[in-house]
Amino acid sequence: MKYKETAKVIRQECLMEGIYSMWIQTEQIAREAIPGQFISVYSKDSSRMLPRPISLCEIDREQGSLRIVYRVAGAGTAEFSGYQAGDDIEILGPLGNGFPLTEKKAMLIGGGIGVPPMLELAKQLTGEKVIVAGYRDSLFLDQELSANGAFYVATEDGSTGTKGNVMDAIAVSGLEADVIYACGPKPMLRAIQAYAIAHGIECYLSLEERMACGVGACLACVCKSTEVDGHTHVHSKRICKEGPVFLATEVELD
Amino acid sequence: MKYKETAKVIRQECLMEGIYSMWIQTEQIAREAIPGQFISVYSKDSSRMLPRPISLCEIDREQGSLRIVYRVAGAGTAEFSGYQAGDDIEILGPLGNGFPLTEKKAMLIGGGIGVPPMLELAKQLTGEKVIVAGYRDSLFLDQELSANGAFYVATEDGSTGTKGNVMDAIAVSGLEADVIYACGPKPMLRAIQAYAIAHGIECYLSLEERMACGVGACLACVCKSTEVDGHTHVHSKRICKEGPVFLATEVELD
Amino acid sequence: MAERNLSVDIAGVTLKNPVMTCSGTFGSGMEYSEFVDLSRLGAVVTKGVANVPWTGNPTPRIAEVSSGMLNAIGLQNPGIDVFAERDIPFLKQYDTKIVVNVCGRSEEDYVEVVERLGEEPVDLLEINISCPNVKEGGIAFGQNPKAAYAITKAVKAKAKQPVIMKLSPNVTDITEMAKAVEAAGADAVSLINTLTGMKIDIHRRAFALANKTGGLSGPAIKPVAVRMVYQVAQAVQVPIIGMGGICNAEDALEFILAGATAVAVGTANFHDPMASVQVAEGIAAYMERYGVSDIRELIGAVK
Amino acid sequence: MAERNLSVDIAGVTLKNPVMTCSGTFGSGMEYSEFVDLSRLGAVVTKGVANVPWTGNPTPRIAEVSSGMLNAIGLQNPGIDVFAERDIPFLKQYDTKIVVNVCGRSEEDYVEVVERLGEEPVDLLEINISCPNVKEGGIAFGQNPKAAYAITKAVKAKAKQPVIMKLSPNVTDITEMAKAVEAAGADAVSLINTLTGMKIDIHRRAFALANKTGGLSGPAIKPVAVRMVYQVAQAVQVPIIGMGGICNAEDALEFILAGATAVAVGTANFHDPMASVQVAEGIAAYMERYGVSDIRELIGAVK
Ligand SMILES: Cc1cc2nc3c(=O)[nH]c(=O)nc-3n(C[C@H](O)[C@H](O)[C@H](O)COP(=O)(O)OP(=O)(O)OC[C@H]3O[C@@H](n4cnc5c(N)ncnc54)[C@H](O)[C@@H]3O)c2cc1C
Ligand SMILES: Cc1cc2nc3c(=O)[nH]c(=O)nc-3n(C[C@H](O)[C@H](O)[C@H](O)COP(=O)(O)OP(=O)(O)OC[C@H]3O[C@@H](n4cnc5c(N)ncnc54)[C@H](O)[C@@H]3O)c2cc1C
Ligand SMILES: Cc1cc2nc3c(=O)[nH]c(=O)nc-3n(C[C@H](O)[C@H](O)[C@H](O)COP(=O)(O)O)c2cc1C
Ligand SMILES: Cc1cc2nc3c(=O)[nH]c(=O)nc-3n(C[C@H](O)[C@H](O)[C@H](O)COP(=O)(O)O)c2cc1C
Ligand code: FES
Ligand code: FES
Repeated sequence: MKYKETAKVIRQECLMEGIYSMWIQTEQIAREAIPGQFISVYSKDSSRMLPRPISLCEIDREQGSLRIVYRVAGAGTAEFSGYQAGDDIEILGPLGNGFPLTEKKAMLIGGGIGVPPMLELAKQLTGEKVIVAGYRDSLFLDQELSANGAFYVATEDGSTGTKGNVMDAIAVSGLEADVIYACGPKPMLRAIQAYAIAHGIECYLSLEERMACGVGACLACVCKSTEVDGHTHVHSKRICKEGPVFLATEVELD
Repeated sequence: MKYKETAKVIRQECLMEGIYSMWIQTEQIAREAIPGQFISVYSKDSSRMLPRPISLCEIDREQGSLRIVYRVAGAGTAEFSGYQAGDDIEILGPLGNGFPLTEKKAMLIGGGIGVPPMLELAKQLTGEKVIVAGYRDSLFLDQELSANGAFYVATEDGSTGTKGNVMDAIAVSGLEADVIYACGPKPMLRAIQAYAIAHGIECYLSLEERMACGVGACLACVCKSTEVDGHTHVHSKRICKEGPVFLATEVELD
Repeated sequence: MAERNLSVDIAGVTLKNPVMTCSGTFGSGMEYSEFVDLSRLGAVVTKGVANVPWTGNPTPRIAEVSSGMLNAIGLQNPGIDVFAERDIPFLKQYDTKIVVNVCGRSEEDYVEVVERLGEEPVDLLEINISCPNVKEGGIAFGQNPKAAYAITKAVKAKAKQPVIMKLSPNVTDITEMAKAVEAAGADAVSLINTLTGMKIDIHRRAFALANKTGGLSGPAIKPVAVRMVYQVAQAVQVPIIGMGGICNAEDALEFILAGATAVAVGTANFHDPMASVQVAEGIAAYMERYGVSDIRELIGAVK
Repeated sequence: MAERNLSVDIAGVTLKNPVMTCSGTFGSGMEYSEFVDLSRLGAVVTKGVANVPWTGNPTPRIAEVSSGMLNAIGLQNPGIDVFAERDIPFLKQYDTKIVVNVCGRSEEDYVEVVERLGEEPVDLLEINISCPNVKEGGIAFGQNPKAAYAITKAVKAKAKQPVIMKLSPNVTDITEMAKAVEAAGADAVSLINTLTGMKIDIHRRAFALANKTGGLSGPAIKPVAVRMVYQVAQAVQVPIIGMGGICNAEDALEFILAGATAVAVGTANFHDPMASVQVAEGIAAYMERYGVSDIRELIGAVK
């Protein structure tokens, strides 16, 4: 089930310049959410009609609360960053399919603002796992991630970990896995997709696209699929519905 | 001079259901304002572009603060009614001409949400004066007004004072004056205009119209004038600029 | 308390209330059925369906703008076969009317779909001659009265169900278009489709949409839509389905008072999945408040 | 730090920066001169002026709508005599260009004003053939390419200053209109004027405007305006002055990237009296940020 809720902000903090972490008290959404799913957050300004999709960073089913970690990218996220404990927040969720959990030796790869969904995934994956996170310069969520698995870092400026991107960190540290989960910018996902396919590794990629409905009704958020899709019988899948998580072999990233 | 200011709410209270009183700390506006002038208040919701004109109810030149008393009429005033002490409020002012002060025996007439501007006028008029206020049922600002002059009330339901309108109260109490100042609904102003002209009494009416610029540039807020106006040389005056206060003999109220 | 009548009639089809969904914003109802009971809507209008599957446009397909959005979906759809097999049976489960929106690249395309739908349990056909986001067909038929007349004639010749022609606002005179389709036998008109718009990303110095232009929808276009509904109501006899930026009952009532027999909720669904049912409830509340016993008293009441 | 060039050329007239005001939203600059130094604007465009005083429409003349407003002022103006005596000398005090917006009910009306302005120190004439709020003249010339051609020819025959033709968006194909006025000798085009809209007060069950319809302006129309500027930029050679919902430099840059040589700020003045100057400053800041040394590099840069 999906729910439209007027939820409550529990607390919000700024993790680093432009990156915010918010805990939200929900009625239903948190109780049914799984890692890799997202929520749509609505603006209070009536001139902004479309919801902002934000991934779940942590899920506390018992408390019924959710954590999102997001970057201020424009007017909508700037508005959210001003919310304070006790404020209402309008959300829809849980949306999308989420990551399938396995017991296999896993590699979790997050790039930039694709890092947050890896935290809840790391917490729920019980098997052996390595976590690789790529940042421009400053790190966030690094302590929490390293508490949940072997943690490797790449930074563009080399200030921490491997200088370069997540693929560099994987190569330098000779990391291996039987299943890969990844979220981040398209060039990163493309590299991971190529790597996974070349090595025959099962690989799940979490994609992004502009969304309107968030529930599969408007066909705004499609990606190219290798096979004919079940919904409209063309080569096109809905990221909000069939995704955001796809098998690397299932989609074309252009 | 007129100023666009990001002012601060000092405090706000609800006077009765749907009627709010707000004190605002300004940089400049209060220091130059006179009774009968108004400010334009801007919404924080970007879908609402036009300012809401609200009359000055009290002016504290020394503190640089202003009081407005307003009725929740729609989305804009509903938004303002939620502002709290310390909140920013975007305003433009002081706007309009204001009431000319005289030493003559004065009658101040306010109807409904036209009552508030009479308070600062009453405070600044030093001569003999009577104040007549018309309400539907519940009273507001009545105590403050009665502290500033002989105070008469009309209510539509007869719950306080004369049952009927302000003209009834004037007739019943046999009130007289050499100058009349009035603000309120058009039917009331029309009656006062007729009365004043018939009795040859100097009479100032404060008018309302939908406004866009508030400064005389857009010609949205005109009323019919008996003489050709100085600005566009037709029979039409700008309420925000030549008004909102007009001589009863100067305008046609249709 | 008297019973209030909210039902309206479109070309002999009775809707329990005047609220429908806008084509393309509601899928075939399946996704939103998690949020709203489709049986509480006057009708569900489906996404445009063609004779064969259409791929649609590349992404980005949408962009947000002030009080609205641009879309250039490009009518991605599974084609009539899959649609008839899957979506119609789904909608038949509900106590609501089914309006199928039909798109095509040529007269033959439209007619093929219309003929195929003749065998299906659908209540009304809405013919989209106003989509600004496809290269052929679509809006080409919707910006020229002669072309609109011809396509209406062709569709009417084969249609088993009453035909609603969906008009484009991207014209000098909407009444000319409405009169043309009425003359050709249209049973109703729906308006407005989207206004053609563009957004530029000044930082990337590129179009925000892959298709360059897209259709503007949402509250931004409401004043244009209400004006066109009013104009068309003065110009033709057939019923009008009004749409364009309806978010709540107040908006819907503007269209009804201007002359719309029914209304449709589109972009607002994206802002609130419950919007359509709330519009229906709000109209009932308005009638209650003002003692209006029959919605038909309100249709075109402002002149 | 290199000097950045913000100046642009419209038909031989050099504006110090590309930012102007929209006719009818800024009076003749007098009222707003309390808030902005008019010398910091590329040009001030006056309210439409006719050969004789016009009374305008009854009130209510405006209504607020989502991200915009409707207006039906009806071109109230003092006529050319008072205007020439009072408003032109006022504007001459400032170091800015003067654009006089001209309205009329007939070809003769327009020509009379244009001839009269030939003796005055004004820099450019903007001919409003697109006002939706007057019964005669106005938009009638602006919705038919032949009529637009004829009025442009007539005005150009008498005009001493370069002529900007102001186009209406209420047409099926704006490029047809632009090509017609270009063919007739227009030196520039400005677009868009307002989209015709309507608002209904559902509680009073009456039109919100005394004139029933009004012109929609503000951010709501920006996507339509940007699209039309882009289309016209591909269709004609003359410079384009872009307007419609510009509130800040980002908005203005969309128009410039789409092909506008200059831009104008209208409804935004009502929301913020300093808007026009802030747009000019913001454009300079954008050029600084991206190392653009000449604004002309940006004009039409998105194709
Ligand atoms: C499935 C999914 C999960 C996401 N998870 C996160 C997350 O956990 N943390 C995070 O910081 N960001 C995340 N994003 C990106 C986030 O949605 C955008 O940064 C955000 O919508 C920007 O909104 P804005 O109003 O600040 O920016 P604006 O640019 O003003 O937004 C304008 C419009 O564009 C849309 N938009 C802008 N950027 C994006 C984008 N990258 N993806 C999709 N729509 C966009 C907005 O939703 C809005 O409709 C996710 C996106 C998707 C699709
Ligand atoms: C000179 C002047 C002084 C005023 N003084 C006061 C006052 O002291 N206290 C008070 O309660 N009200 C006063 N009003 C009326 C007040 O401006 C409106 O009630 C207010 O604008 C309503 O805004 P809204 O968003 O709540 O309503 P909405 O109906 O949502 O407003 C929509 C639009 O209509 C305009 N509008 C609506 N009603 C009026 C109105 N009566 N007059 C002008 N514009 C209107 C709004 O400004 C806005 O642009 C005054 C009006 C004028 C012209
Ligand atoms: C994402 C999207 C997809 C649309 N798809 C269609 C379509 O397939 N067929 C059609 O006739 N109209 C389509 N439309 C137009 C709507 O049905 C409607 O006419 C328009 O959006 C105005 O209504 P609104 O402002 O309430 O959305 C679409 C609109 C949107 C926003
Ligand atoms: C109150 C008002 C009055 C206007 N008067 C005129 C006018 O006299 N002549 C004219 O050519 N355009 C007039 N316009 C149109 C504007 O110049 C401009 O083309 C339109 O408003 C779009 O720009 P905006 O969205 O920035 O306001 C007027 C617009 C408004 C809002
Ligand atoms: S956002 Fe509507 S289908 Fe994905
Ligand atoms: S509101 Fe613009 S002239 Fe009065």
